[in-house]
Amino acid sequence: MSETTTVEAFGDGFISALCPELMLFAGLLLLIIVPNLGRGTFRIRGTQIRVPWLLGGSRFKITSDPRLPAWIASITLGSAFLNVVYIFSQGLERVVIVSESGKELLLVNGFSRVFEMIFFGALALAAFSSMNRLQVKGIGAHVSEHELYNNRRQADFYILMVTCALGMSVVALAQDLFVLFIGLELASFSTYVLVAFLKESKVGVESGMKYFIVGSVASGVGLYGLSMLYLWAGSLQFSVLSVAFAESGTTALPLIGIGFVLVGFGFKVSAAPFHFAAPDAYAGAISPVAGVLATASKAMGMLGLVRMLLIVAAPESSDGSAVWLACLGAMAAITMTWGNLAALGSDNPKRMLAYSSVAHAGYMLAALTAVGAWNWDAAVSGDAGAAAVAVMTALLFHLVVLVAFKLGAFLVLSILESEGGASRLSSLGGLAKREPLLAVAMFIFMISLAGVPPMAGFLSKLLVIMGIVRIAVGDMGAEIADGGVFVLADMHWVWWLAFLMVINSAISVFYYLRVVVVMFFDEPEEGREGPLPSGWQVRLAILACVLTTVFVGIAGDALIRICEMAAQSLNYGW
Amino acid sequence: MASKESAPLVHSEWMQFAPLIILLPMMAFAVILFLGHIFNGHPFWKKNLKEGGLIALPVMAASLVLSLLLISEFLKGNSGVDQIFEQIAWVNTGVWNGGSMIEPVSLGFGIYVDHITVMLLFVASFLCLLINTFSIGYMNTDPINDNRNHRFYAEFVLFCSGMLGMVLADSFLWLFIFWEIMGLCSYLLIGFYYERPSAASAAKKAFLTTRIGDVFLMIGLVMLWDLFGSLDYAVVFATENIDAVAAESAGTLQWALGLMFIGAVGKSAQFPLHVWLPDAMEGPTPVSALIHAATMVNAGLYLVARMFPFFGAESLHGDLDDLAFVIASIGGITAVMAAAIAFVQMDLKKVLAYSTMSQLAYIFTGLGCAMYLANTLDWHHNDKDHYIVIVAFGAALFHLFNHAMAKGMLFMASGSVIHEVHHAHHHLHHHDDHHDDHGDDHHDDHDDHHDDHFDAQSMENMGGLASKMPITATAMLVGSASIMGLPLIGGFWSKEGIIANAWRVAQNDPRFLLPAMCVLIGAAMTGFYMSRMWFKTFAGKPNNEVAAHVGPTNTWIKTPLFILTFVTLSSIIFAGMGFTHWASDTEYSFLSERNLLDGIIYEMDHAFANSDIFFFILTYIAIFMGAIVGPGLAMALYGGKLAEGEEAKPWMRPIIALSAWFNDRFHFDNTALRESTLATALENRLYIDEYYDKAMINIVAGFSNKVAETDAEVIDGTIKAIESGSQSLSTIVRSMTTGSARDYILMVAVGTLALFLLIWGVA
Amino acid sequence: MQDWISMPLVGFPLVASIVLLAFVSNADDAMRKRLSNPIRMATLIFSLVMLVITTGLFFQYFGSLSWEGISFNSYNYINRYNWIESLGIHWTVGLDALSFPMVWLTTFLLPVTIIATWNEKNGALYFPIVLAMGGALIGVFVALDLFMFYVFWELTLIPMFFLILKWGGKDRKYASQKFFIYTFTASVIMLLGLITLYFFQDPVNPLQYSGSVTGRTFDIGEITQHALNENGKGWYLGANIQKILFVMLMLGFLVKLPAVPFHTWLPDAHVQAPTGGSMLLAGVMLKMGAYGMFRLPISLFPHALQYFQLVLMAIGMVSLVWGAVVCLGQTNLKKMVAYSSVSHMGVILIGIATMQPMGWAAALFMMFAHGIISPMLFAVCGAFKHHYHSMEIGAMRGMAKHSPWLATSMMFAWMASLGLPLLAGFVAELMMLIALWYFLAAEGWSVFWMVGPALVLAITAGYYLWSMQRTIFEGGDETQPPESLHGEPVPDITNPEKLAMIILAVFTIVFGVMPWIALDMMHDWTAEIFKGLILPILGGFNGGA
Amino acid sequence: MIDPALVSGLSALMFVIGLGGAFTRKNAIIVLMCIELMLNAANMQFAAAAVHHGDTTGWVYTLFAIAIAASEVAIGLAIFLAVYGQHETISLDDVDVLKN
Repeated sequence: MSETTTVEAFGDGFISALCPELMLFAGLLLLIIVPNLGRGTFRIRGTQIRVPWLLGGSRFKITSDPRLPAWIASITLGSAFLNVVYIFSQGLERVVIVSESGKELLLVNGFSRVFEMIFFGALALAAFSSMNRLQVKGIGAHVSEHELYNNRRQADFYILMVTCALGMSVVALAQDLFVLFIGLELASFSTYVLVAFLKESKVGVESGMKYFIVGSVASGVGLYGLSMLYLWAGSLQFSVLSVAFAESGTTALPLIGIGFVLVGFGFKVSAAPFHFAAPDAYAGAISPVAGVLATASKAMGMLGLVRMLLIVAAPESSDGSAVWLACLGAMAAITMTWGNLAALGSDNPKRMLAYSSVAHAGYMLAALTAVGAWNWDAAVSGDAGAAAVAVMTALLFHLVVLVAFKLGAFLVLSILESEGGASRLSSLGGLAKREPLLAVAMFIFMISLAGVPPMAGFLSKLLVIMGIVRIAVGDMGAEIADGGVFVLADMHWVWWLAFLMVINSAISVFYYLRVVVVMFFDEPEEGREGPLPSGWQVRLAILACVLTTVFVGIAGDALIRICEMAAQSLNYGW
Repeated sequence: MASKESAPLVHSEWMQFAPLIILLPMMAFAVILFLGHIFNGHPFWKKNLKEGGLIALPVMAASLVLSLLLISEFLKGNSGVDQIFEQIAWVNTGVWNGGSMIEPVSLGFGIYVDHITVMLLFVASFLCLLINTFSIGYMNTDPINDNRNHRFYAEFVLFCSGMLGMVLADSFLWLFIFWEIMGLCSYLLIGFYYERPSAASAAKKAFLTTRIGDVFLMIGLVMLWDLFGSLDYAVVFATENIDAVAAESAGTLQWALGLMFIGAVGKSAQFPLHVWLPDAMEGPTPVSALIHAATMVNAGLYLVARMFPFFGAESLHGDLDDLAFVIASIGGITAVMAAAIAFVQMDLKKVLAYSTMSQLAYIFTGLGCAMYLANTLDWHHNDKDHYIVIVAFGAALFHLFNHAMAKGMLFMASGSVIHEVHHAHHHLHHHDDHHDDHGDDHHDDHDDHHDDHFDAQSMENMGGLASKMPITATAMLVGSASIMGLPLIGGFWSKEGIIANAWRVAQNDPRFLLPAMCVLIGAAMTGFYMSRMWFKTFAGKPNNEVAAHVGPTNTWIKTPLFILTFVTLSSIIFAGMGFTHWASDTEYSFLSERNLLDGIIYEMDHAFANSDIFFFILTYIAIFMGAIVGPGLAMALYGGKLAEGEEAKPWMRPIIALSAWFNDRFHFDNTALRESTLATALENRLYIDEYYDKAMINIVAGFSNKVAETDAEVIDGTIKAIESGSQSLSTIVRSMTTGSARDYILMVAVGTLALFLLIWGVA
Repeated sequence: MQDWISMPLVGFPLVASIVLLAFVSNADDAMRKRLSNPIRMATLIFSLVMLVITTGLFFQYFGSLSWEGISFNSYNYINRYNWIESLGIHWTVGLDALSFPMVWLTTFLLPVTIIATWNEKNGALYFPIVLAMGGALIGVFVALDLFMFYVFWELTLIPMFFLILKWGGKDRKYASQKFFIYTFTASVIMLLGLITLYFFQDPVNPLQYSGSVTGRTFDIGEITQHALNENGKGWYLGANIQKILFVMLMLGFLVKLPAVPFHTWLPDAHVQAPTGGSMLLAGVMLKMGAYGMFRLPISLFPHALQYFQLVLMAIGMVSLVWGAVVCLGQTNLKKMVAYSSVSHMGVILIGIATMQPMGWAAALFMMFAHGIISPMLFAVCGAFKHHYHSMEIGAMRGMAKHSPWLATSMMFAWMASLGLPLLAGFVAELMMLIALWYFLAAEGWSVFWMVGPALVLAITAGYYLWSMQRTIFEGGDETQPPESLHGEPVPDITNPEKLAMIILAVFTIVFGVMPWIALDMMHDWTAEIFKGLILPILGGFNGGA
Repeated sequence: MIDPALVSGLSALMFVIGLGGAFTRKNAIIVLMCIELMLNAANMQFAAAAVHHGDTTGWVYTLFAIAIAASEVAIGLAIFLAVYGQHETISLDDVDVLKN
């Protein structure tokens, strides 16, 4: 692990450290300006000389292209993504951006880079694939430029995407809880609008409203929690808070503060019982946006939880118990079971995916619980944090690959949606006949979500279970070797989370398979026999998702190593 | 790894071909099936090869020749026991008996020849050849068999292979394996006319009933295995091994042998597993002759006879007498029961089937008694006892031999009758078709021209055939006489021995009075039903038009009848040669005691002028019952002159005349008897089949339906309940997402409160 | 040493099928029709090449490694690459006398299945999926890495799921899902067991593998070696953990086997599956359960095996009897055959529970023999369904007249399945009975316990004969062909079907008459595992081993 | 100078009122106001804490929070307007096309 470099804002190394964010910023500017470029002129007052200044007027053909904003956003997000990947290939640094007063504001390290990768990757895919998605009528088998919204409306959409990415990357980088919160709000506000973007449809606005209003309440609670923490510690710097917690973290005020903040992030990861708006939001939003909610937005919430629970309120007692552990464990158990049970009977594929995303949140919370349950006394656990790193690796890995197959599934639905809705399972009917490769792709996403090998979803679930079991088993092996006798109850209770997870995986197969059965077995709905709406962009995006899902599933070593590196960089102490 | 090479350890060059006795027919099976499939319907195949019959014939002849060579080698060498081949290590595995070693275990195949083998080998291969000959005459002339005879011959030779293999095998395991192959062939052959529901059901019944016996046989074998660690005769019969077992687990051995005996009961159609045999007559007649009279049913006897060394073992003295009693009693009960049922049968083949059952029961009784003697007498050291045991065992085996020959002949003869009756009917029927106005009024009962309605096997449709089918009638006469035990003919020699031994045992052990009485009464009953059959078929006037038109039979059929008549008549010669001695003990050999003439005289003397007054009287009682009471009654009821102008051969004339005289003098009205409850019960086979059917339907089918229901409703129902339960749970869970944002906020608030309270509580 | 040889056995069919599927996936219907013949030929040739390879392995053509006397936990043709190094996952394949017969069986059944279902509709997709199925199955058997094992274990579900879903009967939708979910549920529980085992694997040196995040390995050989060392001293991992892990692993395998009461997925899957699917499902897939038992719980947890011996025996007995009795109550031909599989799998379980080398050899041989016989059973059922459009017993009578080939095949298969001597199934049943008796004698139990399993032989005969009576026999009247035919002429089976039947029948006879071909290596293996694993525990540890 | 503890208490009260109002009121606008109440409760707490700790950062937090609240209102009202356009009501209970 490299040494920490301290960089002041706009000081040396600032640009290289924050290169992806700056690219986003540049892209944002372009998105605002470029679609407005035209033959607009500026008449010098009092003269007849018209100086062309390009803003306004009748726009150029290229700048009036409704797909232009999408291209700009995709290129922006994509290059930011590639930049992050490039940084990974170059080796990671640990750069702290400090304020003039020396307070740590942003921290660039492997951990934040992985999350940037997730955010940019997901948003880039979503942006690229919604290039043909924003249609006036919402329906139409043959997408022509006339049926798309004009490029100003398009620009709004993509601007929001980029701001969303910016907000998320702030969350990833923040070293101050309040900075994190601001990033979170930036991203949230963008997503609220993105969800409600199709204001011409009943469900669109309704989902937007619900998501907004519930999200606002949650973030209100979260902000109040922040204020309590601030009241307690006098600062919201992670470094300060963690020290404070280490000293006197068991009093009510900070813990309740933590609990309230948990509500704010809980909404983002759609943990029960804060998940209720999520299915409605996913169902009402257009599919790429729903995909972003299920992946990037969820990763953002997880990131917040990790930062808050593991850095700020790290369990310090030697038996590895933290006050929030039981809460989180219970939440994880309820969340995964609730999500799966609800998905079981859902006839709306988007809602089904939403509930499945709730279930996945449960799995991730279980992993997080396991990290908390790790025996932090190195003398006892004896593995210098390796177990905790393993679980964190699993969590990160899961978040990364989730982008591939969850977003991919939403993108497949997006194609059907632009044909006239994907709110019934039967709308997937006969997909295998209509476009076999798309059906195969959906099949791969489904079994990957279910955790069937050899897909990435299996590997991620395996890693999570392995992580949890490892924590649960702890050093029992060594004690068995010394002649100790153990029963099942001697294992840490998080083992039962792994068990519940396994059972839930089994339940989940049911509804994932139902999708497959409908695609491969049922006939197409009436009026949907013909070919699907064209659009190579979304198909390319799906292809990328499929390849990632399969490739990572078969050869996930590199990604595991990246995640491992990131997990290690989360905390030097590990 | 054990050697898989088979190295011959032969004494002569002929012996190494012994496996061919089994393999030739087995290969012929494949060849006939294959060629038959290809050339089916081809004129050359049909005419010149008799649809495979003429492929089977030389093969069976070769088997017979090889068998005879083997037998002569055996007799020449006078070797007691001979394992011709080193075993082929068929199954190699190991068992663990505690301790730190795995004991290797090998189930191998080899050939084992001793006196019992030799006797049965001859019976089997000889009869197989004869019946093959007969089949060509019988099967190939019936149009109903056209284009499917290759199936018959293929299954036939496979059956022969199984029978010969069973006899030659060197272990109980391989005995069982070939035994099962015979079972399969029996199944296939009974179901030869697969389109008849009755045949299908009979085939199933035969296989299933014997299978039930086989199950116990298998358990018995497994137990035997556990006792000896092997099933090879060489190991199992080794005195030191028997001694070792006897010392520890004689009781277990008795159980094992008892379970094996159940297998024999099934195969040899003894009570209570006898139900399949009468139904098995659904098969073509050669099948009935071969399988269900001459050879396969002998398998059970062979198995029991194979157990003799246990009973005879010194160290097991007195340990196995209960089992011997069971064997003898089952035999006794079956003998009487089957004979009684045979009284009322109208179907020619069914009479023979019950007769088979009854005679096999005799042999079982004989074996049981011999085994009791061997087990209780000090025969290893006392010469007199030794003689008694040997003769008792020999008598049973001799009866096996006699019965096989006679019954094979009887079935063939009955087949010949049926064949000709059928032909005659067919001829008439054909005739009638073209001249509708002619002849209909002559046989009103049979004016329905469907074959189904004419039963060619029913004795009601026969009568007075003695003059029309002289050879057949003669053969039938001799065969019946042999079965009845008429003095000097065939079965007499052995049957007397069995009866005498049963009473000898009964003298020692009063329990044995049951089988002893049974066999004695059975003798009279045999006399009655066999005579009844003969007189109803051959004496008197033809019962209808069809019987009047029956003609003589063809050469293929006559030849075996002729040969077998000769063999049966010459039974005294076998007896004189000391059959009963050398067939039952290794110490005696062919003609070792005395020369042929002396032997015959000795046997005569022994039979008719026994020095022991008890047996002297017993002999005459038996003769009286078997040769006078039974036949006398039969003649009184069913005897009669032939039709006008018909004349039987001179040697049958007096008998027919005698029967006519009896009929005139002693005829009585037996209607009341025929309509009695007992007769009805007998006609319904004592309702045993019905009980079994009821048990099958009510208990087995009912139980299995219940279980299947449970499987679908409880076990699978649980799975389905889990599924539907989770679906309804899902509905509940989803209904909590009401759609109102207010409720969502409420849930957030509730969650917040819960966290608040939880943390407050903890902190 | 041609160590690489086991690699293409897995890789070849999987890659080939994926290539072929990708090739046809976007073709239109007409194109698919045209492609179906070349693809059929291609898959047939692929599978034959595989058969040649495995047969060559048997004859020791490659590297001349003997299959006899392979000691416990040593393997031929081991081939090892790093796969997911960070988790200690390797691509490790190898063969021993336990897995090799199964691999050969799979490669044998692949061409036979292809031939037997030569005219399956939509062949351009069907045959590659069958091929993929074969690859996945072989993968399960050759895998010597827990992760690989599990991956292939689940991978087999996917082609089978599609075979049922796309080519199945009327209720295929329900059946395919039930099949998938049921077995998946069991195997994820097994997975949890595997992972828990993974972390316990070597209590003495828990962090041996520096290459992996966890410091542990998935290598079955290594884990087995640890277990072997520890079991000699006492319960490996301690009594409680060993029992728990044993139960968790066993659960997955028992469902796959399947044993009563976890068997209800099987009849549904079989009845709905197409012929090819059923053949592979019954022929090889069920054996995965038994194979897994030997490979993992038995090899690793002999103490627990002994502890649960009676439970396994009870489950085996119940399966055996229950399956047979349910068969008696079936009217659906295929369902009957499916339940007979349950019954026969009970034989395997009993063989295992006897804890006798002979019983285990019987189980291994039963796996093999049933793997040849049951495909024939299902091929017959498939032909029956195909020709008479009904699966009901009694829908078609007098087959012997109308379709002599089918009738003959049916009778042969039925006879083989009911354990007729000199056909493959008999040897296993006989050995099982003998081993069972040894078990009973050792436990001092009465002979009555033998009656149940032995009577099943009679019950088996009962239902098979009953069904034959109503199909092959009777109904000779030509005016009475089955109603489901709607007056069409009654066909006999096609030539490819005949060929497949003949092949299966010949091998049933070959392995029935000459069981030693396969049995010797199985026996050697069971003897070795006994010497190496069981005797040190049960027979008093005699220092060595 | 007011005791920061009192301000804290007041803010807690505001928070509870805001949260309680959020799930008891149907009208979206009122709910939005309740949310504002919650945010303002946090703001007051920040301010109080800033005073308590003598730390100016707290004031900055407050300012930012006010900005957040403002944009939230903007977004909220815009969405409500759109909802009204489609559903002709902004009663939270009546906008329930999406459920289960």
